[in-house]
Amino acid sequence: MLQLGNTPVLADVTLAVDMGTAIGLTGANGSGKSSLLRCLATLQRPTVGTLSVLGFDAMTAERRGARRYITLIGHDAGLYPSLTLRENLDLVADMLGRSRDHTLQALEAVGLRGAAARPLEAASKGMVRRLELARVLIQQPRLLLLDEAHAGLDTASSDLVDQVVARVTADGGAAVVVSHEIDRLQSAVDNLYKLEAGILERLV
Amino acid sequence: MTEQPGETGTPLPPARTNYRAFLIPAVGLLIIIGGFLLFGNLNSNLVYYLTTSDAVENQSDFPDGRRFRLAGEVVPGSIENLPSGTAFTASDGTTAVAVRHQSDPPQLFQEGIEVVVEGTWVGDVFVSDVMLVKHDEEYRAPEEGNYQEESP
Amino acid sequence: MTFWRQVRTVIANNLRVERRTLEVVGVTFPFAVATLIAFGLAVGIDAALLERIGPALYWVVVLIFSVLIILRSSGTGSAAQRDLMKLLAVDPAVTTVAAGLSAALIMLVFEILLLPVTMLLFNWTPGTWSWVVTLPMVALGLGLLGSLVNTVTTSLSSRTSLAAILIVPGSIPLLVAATNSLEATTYGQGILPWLLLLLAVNLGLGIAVVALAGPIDDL
Amino acid sequence: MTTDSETSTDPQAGHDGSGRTSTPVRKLDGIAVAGIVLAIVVAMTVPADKLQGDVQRLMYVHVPSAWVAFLAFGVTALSSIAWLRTHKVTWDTTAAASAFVGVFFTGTALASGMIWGKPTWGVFWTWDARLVSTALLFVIYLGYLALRRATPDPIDRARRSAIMGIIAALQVAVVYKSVDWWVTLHQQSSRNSIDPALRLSLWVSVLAFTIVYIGLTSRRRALLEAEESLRLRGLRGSAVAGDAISKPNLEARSDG
Repeated sequence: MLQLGNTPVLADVTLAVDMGTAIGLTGANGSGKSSLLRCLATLQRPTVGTLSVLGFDAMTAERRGARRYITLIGHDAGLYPSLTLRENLDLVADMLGRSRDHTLQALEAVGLRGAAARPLEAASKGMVRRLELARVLIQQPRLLLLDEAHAGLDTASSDLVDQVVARVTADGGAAVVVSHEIDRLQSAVDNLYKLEAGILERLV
Repeated sequence: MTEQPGETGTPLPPARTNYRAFLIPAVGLLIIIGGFLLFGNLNSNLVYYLTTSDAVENQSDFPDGRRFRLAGEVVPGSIENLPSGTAFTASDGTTAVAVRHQSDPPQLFQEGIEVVVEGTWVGDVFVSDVMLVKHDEEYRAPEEGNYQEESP
Repeated sequence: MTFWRQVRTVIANNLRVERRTLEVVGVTFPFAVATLIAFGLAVGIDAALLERIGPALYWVVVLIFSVLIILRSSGTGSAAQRDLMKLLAVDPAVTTVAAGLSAALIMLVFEILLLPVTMLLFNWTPGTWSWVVTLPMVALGLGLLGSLVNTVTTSLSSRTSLAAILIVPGSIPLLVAATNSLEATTYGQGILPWLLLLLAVNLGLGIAVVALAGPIDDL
Repeated sequence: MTTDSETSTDPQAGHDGSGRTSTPVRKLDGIAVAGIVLAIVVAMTVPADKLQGDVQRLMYVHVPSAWVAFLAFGVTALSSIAWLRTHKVTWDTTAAASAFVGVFFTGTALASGMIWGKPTWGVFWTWDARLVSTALLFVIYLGYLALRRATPDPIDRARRSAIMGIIAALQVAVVYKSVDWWVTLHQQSSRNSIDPALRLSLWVSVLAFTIVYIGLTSRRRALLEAEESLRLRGLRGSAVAGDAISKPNLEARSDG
């Protein structure tokens, strides 16, 4: 159970994600999808219950061990608007201790090579989402959490999202994808769940 | 909510940074500096006023119009009430300075008490407009029949 | 990647943001100059008085404007930015220390720029060497305090006013030490105790930043 | 692994969950009232200071208020540390209650000090280290209380205010000691230079004020914990967040 302020957000959720698989998550606005993702990302702790992420007990300080293997793509990118796309990715690579050589390759892979020197604040929403997918390629997470994965994206960008999810699961990682486009979601994930009023229900 | 680790094995947690290497010397240094500030007898240097001797000696450093604080004892018998304020002589035991205080002195102002006045030299007279009585730290019960009346 | 290398990377990044946006040098600093001018006009034409209050005004403006520097949009870091850093497994102490140090560096630039302006406007000459020490020490203290205050007010709706009321009274010891070291010189006294006080405050804040970084991150 | 302890109230706390005050707290009220009466009687019967006269009797309000204020902020800081270590709700409420009472007594110390200052120093306010530091103390803890008010989530609030409670104490220590560093007219500690009869009287009032502090703090804490248990009770069976959003009904509006 997770409660924020005075309101319970997630009531009764039992979910297990196998490594190498992706699950889809859908549900009405405010049904607790983002909160569930934040719990899985160890950024929020359920008030009651158990939570184990990648083998780390996320209810205790052990959660820190899981963090570098998790990528969360949420509503807000959390990047620096006045820096260029490339500088933003370089920072991510630096903090992970990875070589900056990966940065350009990743930008190439998501089709942003030409915009590498553009400041983030001058980039469109779709470009920012692609940049975050490039971040996934650099970080190579064991657990990928995608919020509103297809919202506001064109077909090419949406396809890119699905490809990145497939790449993570093919490498043996797990992915949780939140989206309202059920048809698209269904083809991209192994299991599909619906979250309604804080209660999780399996659809497929 | 459970997330099963895969067969790829659990990655090891990154080592937590140990801050003791910073915290222990920092706290130690803080205690030393703190102790020095508290007990290092630095207090005497930190009350900023000039004694009457210093003021007369360094009169050239504080030309007319430059404000400073002057401390001294009110010489008994020197108090003189003026239409606007009071005049008296302040002394630190060696040098006496004539003070013209241009507002009402505080109630505790009396002969023999330590005062700090703030103002400027006007010629050889120190003209002040702020006076603070240095309250001593002694609290005494009055002796029998010797109660000094204080109007509130 | 070691602690200090990560700190250096984040600081370099924060400074690059400031270089790009010029938020402090291009916006906050001119505002501070305008404030000094407004103050002079409000006092009126009393050259002797203005000369005397010059240093006091300088420090008050530094103190009040430090709130703006600490709360500058590129300095506070959004909640999402903090989350990103957490998920890159960056130790919370790295984020807090780096935010404090980069704010301190930017504040030092601000102080150095403002000093000649104050000297010019108020016709005043700082006749001591103590500035060389007090300027960076005050900047460091304000930066560290601001970084702590930023972490406790992150994402609160009333954060701008809250941060101000938490920073300004907390930084008074810095102001006291900075102004009194000037006054001590006037009365021919040593300034060592004031420098020690500055050092003690900075050390205390540094310890607080490092020791509290864990709990700040704790869920 | 359960984390119930974070949100459930401590059964040891001085209330029974219904918001009624428990017996120990009420007993404390009696002791506090008796202590204050005794302190007033003693303060009015011992001779006043030779130099200052009756005005000096303000000391029996001023000094204990200041002492209690520092005590209260010390308790806040220690409870904050305890909360960070244990995450027990009761430490958070103790810190909050103590800071609240501390702000009240800081106000009392300031007011009595200003009233005392007028006849002795000739001014209500002077730029004296002790006055300035006490006024700052007042503002710092008003900020602490503001931070508590501004944070809606209880655990988040406890964490943020615990950190603030510790930093504030750090600053308080510095500001408080400035009385020895800064140009001052306020006397230093007068423990050794005070008449025995006056000293006894001062101790009586310090003791009485301390009991009042304990009484007020535990009442305030009981209130905070009752509020918390009320909140938790209301929580059970209440709607989850998503229920606040219902199906859009544009038809209804266009018809009307």
